[in-house]
Amino acid sequence: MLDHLPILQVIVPLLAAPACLLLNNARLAWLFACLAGLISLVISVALLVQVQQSGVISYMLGSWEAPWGIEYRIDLLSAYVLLIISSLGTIVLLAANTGIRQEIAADKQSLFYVLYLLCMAGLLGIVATGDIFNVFVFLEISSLATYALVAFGRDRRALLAAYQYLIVGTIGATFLLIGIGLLYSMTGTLNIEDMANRLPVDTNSGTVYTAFIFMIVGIGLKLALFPLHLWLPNTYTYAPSIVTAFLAATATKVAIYLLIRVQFSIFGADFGGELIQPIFIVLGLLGVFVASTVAIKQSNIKRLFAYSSVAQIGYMIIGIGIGTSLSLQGTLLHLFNHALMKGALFLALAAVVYRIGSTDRTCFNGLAKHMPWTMAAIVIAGLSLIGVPLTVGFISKWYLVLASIDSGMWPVALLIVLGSLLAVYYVWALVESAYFGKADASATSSAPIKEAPLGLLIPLWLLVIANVYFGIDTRLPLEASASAASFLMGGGQ
Amino acid sequence: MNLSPELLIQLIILLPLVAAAGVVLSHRHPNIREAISLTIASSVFILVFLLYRQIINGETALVHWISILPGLNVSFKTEALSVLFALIASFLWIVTTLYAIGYMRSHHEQNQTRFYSFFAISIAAVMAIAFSENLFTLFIFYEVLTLATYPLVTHAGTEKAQKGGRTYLRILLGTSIVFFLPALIATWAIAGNLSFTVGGVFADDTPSLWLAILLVFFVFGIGKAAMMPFHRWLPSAMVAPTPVSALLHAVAVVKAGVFTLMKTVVFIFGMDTVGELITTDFLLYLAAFTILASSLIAMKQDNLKARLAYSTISQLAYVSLGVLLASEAGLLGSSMHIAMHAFGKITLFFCAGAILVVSHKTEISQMGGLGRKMPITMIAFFIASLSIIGLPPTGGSWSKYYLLLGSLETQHWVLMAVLMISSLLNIAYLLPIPIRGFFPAKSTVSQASDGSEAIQGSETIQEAPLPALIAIIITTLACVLLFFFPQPLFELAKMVGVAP
Amino acid sequence: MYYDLYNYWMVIILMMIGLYIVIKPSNLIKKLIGLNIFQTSVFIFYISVGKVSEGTAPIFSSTHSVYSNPLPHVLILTAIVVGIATMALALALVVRIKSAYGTVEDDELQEQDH
Amino acid sequence: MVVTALAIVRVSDLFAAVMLSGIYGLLSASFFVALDAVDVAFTEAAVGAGIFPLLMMLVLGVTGRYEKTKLVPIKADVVKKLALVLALLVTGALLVFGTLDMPIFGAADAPAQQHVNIRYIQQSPTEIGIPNMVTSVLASYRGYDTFGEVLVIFTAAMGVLALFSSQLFSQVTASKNKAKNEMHEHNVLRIVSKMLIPFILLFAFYVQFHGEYGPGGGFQAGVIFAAGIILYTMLYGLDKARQVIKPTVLRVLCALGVFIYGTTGVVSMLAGGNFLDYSVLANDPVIGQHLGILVIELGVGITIAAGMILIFFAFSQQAETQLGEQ
Repeated sequence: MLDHLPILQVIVPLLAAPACLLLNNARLAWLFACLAGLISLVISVALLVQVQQSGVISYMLGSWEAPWGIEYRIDLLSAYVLLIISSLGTIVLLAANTGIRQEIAADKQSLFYVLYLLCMAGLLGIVATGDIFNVFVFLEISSLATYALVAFGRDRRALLAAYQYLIVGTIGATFLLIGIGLLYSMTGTLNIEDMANRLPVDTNSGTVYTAFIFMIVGIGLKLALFPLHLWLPNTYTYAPSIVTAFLAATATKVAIYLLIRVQFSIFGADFGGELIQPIFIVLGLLGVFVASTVAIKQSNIKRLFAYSSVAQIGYMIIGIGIGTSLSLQGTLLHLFNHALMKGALFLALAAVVYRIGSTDRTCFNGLAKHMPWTMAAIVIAGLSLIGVPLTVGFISKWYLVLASIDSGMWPVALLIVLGSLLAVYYVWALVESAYFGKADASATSSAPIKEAPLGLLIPLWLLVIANVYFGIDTRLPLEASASAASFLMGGGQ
Repeated sequence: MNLSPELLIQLIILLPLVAAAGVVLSHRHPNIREAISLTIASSVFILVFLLYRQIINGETALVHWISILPGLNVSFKTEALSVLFALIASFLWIVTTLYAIGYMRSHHEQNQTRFYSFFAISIAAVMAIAFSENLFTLFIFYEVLTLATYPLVTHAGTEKAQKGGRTYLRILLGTSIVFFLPALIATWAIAGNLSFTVGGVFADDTPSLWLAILLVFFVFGIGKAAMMPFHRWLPSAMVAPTPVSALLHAVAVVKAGVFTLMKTVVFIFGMDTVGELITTDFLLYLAAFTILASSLIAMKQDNLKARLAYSTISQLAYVSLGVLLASEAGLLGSSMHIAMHAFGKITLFFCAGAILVVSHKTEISQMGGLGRKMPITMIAFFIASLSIIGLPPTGGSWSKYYLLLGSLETQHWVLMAVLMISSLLNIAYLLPIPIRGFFPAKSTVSQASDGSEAIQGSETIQEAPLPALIAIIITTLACVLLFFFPQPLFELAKMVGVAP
Repeated sequence: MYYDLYNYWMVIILMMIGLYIVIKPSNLIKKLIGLNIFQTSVFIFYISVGKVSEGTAPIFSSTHSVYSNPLPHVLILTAIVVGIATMALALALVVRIKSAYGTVEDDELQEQDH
Repeated sequence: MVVTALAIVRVSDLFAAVMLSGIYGLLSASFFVALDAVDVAFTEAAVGAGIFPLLMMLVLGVTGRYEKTKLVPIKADVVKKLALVLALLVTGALLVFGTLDMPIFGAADAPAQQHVNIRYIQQSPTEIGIPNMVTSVLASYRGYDTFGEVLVIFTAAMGVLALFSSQLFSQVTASKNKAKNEMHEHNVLRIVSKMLIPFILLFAFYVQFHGEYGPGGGFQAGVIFAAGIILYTMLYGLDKARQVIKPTVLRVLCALGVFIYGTTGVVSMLAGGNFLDYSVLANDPVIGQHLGILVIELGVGITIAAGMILIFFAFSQQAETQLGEQ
């Protein structure tokens, strides 16, 4: 069975989804989904170990060899991202049973798990596959599931957000499709590796350039690259909190993965270098500053962290833009680290919503007294977001700054650190009101607010501890990201 | 006792954390809680003292904890300056704990458990800073210290405390993120090594312009050294309860700042390098400006703690100046001044706190005639003031002497003049307080008697609670003793920057 | 020779018309129609790539030897299904939006939430 | 086609727009035939000119037929519009630029025709043993994509169910909305359709199993089957249709199709091949391929048909409730 791990990684959650539908009982469906999640987590760990030991794993679906059939291709990068998705997806799933109780009608809950698993499987499929059209198909599976998940939100604006996201997402996917079509017409293949080999060495081909731009823009829409990010705040704000935690921790990460894959694996690290790299850096920096500034002003905390996500995506884009092995490592580290901190933050918000029903800033006044564990989690994850030492956030900032200094881009380095100063502002305003703010008289008159239930707290603290643990013992993400980065830069292993 | 220095270092760092845990666990029993604090504080001091004996005998130690990033380790090492700093901090921790018991109880502060636990964590961070083997480790605990002291600053929870806390955090985190961190990473990128090394880590062919810029970044980045224009956090932090102000903002936090600066100049850049950089002069004059400007501001402050805060800023700049002089005497003076100022300033703060607890007075103009009610406190205040000014028979005179010598050696006449003028200013803003306390001006007396029962009328005013009083006496005695017996500190300070 | 590419250009014009309908603020349903046009034009583009002059439908028979490329056909079959699935979901959203807001006009929806 | 598309831009009667897009679908279908893509044409006809307009109409019934038009164009809008058009022109120009270096339309020596394609054309009849190369590629070489496609429909069906009220599955609803079934009155239509429906269903089965030889296959069959049921629903009303095919059963069927497909993959894995490697299903690889394709096409058909009907049911149910509320 060990040979089949790559495909099992995807089809376990994929086939668990219809099974959940047949169970038709929310609690059973949850248990089953968790089981599927755990299995896929175990598989992804096994895959990472396998790749580290014996190099790229290639799995031919239907036993048709690569360019003819669809290939599953697990290299270091995909194994690393698979691990992020399956672990974060599973941890958030653990919290879902409690987390959705207040937000989703009881008769829809089993459907929720079906869609959740589909979404997760779709994301895993995007990462595992070595075939560019297959990417499109799985992208759509996960996207469709996402739209539906977002629409679960209680606020009617969730519907509008989902619609908006659907339109943008579909345009993005179709752009990707155009890019794929153009590339196919130039190479006659859909396999990523084969395509890279067959791409005309003479990169002056306008078709190839156009394909590149369309793919980048299409993916940019999906990952909320700075000027294309407008769908994200609404989506994150109005989706059920669990869904937000899941999306923030995984979906954008997969889009980043895709961007890296397209840029480095298909077109090669140097393709369009002079043109695209400054654009990435500028867009990334703009994203960091504009989104952070907007975040400071938000009164809805969920929206605040949504904008902060846009800003954090900016950091990852900067790393891609600098385009050295070191900066890419920074991006990959931030991929993992940001998943940890945003997962934790949104889960904490889920806990707040569970008890209070809102994430408005005023609700947080004095909340630390009533929900000490939840708030402590927000503090630690917030520190990580700022990039304080001994948390994961520090590690990725370190690499990004180091990379920009290493490439002689001093201003970029300074701007990166200035960006985290903005994070201090928006995180600390929240911490302050939670610990020192005075609760409204109206809030205190009602029944006292209790700490969130364990069903939410345990997954939440798992993530918080991970935030600190991987900030101190950095070996696992560091090794994986370093070898993945050098692999992408063509240094081999 | 034959404990290995490796074990000692780790115990010194970990014991305060144990204290923090103990404090939290015993939060229902104030007596046990404070007994734990005191016991552990004393044991830490004893351990540091043992370490001192060892380093005098030439024994050093290196402890490696974990490697966070490849080549970047969290590790600790004994070294003269470290021991000096640790010795002062741990000794004053005992005294402060003693003082805090009296102060906090009679002042009926809320959340005392939170207070003692974060206090202990801060001490742990200070110890870790002191023994850091490299700049990376130092940076980590520098940040930890900032965050651990934040709840102490905002302890009161009032609007004012929050605002102070915000400024505190904003400036300290801000400078360290914007200047310190990039400088740190750049150093790593250029030199590939962050270990404190005698003579510096940079290769000889490193462009000196880069180094010059880096030096500016470090000086500004180490916000805890309160160099202008990044000094405002210190007055803001005065909203904290007095023991916090005393230990953290006269000793631990600010001294961690100048300590970091010294470490950086001596062991990252190397003294010789710093002497040659083009920005050094600029920074020297900035320090001189800070000395004068903050002394002048201090004169205008009526709030006693605020005046002391600005005095601290000025005194810190002395240390920075001494370091940047990059001469042996300057360094010696700076090292000594860390110690001397610590004892002097903590005494002043203790007195201020005692006055606050007993008479609820915070403004200097209200303190006329207080000396008759609280003679011991006021005498202590007077002696400590002498030490800050640098007059015999107090320890402060030694450090001032060496600082002057340093500026003389390097022929910085302007700086020398600044030091002299500043001493005069010190006299002008410190001495009037005890003088008024004992010999109230006529107007003050009449005001007081007219206005209310402020001083004369209230029979309740007497000396501070006993534990606090003992603390005050200890530190005052130390100020005097250090004049007559400066040898131990002197020996340590002389070892700083000398290759083992 | 550019004449030989006219087929692609027509497709591009269609694409842009579709995209215009999608992006222009208007009725939510109309946007979906535009999305449909946009996607369909991409399908045509793919199929055009697969066309071989003189070729026939790629079903093996003894009378033909030149076939058009079957691969784009397969891809587009999949894409059509994806498209209709997206449409179904989008329409479901529109129906819900109608019941929640009472309108499906872009600008009116914007007003209601501010 | 361009004319149709432009007409859609202008027209504000959404009903007309839907009809036009139906025509657009038909036109593109005929275009596909001209480009030798018969399978695609078949599907596009069923989807673009069938399912899509049908769903649209249902929705229009709820949301209203006319698009609101602004009487006075606001200046800011004009600027926005111009910017939009400009952006589109740039995008279009980029694409045109992209096509300049593309192989000539219909060229047999284009890279797309050269590389992977050759094996599909030359060897699939012998490797897979069926003449329709599209089916070979679809079901075997790129069978996994098709699995994904089935899942997309499954996901969409689940999404639609998640969005709409779960009334569909409760037995008691039987809403008495009289206006809903105007077609009850058209007796001729009813009788003709009643005669037609069995044929449609029969045709669906034909398409299902004929896919290997001519155009067709599970997807098209599923759509046609669904169309038959939908026709029935339109004639007799949702309540009656729900009695014939229970939504709960549909839900199970929808999942079942996915399972059939997935299980085929797993079974081939257990039999020693890779996922979806049909060759190991029988002693003779070609027979194995045959068998595998047959089974998975069945899975596709079931999921598609069940999914489509489910989506349709959900829409009509929702439409009824919402119209009832209004």
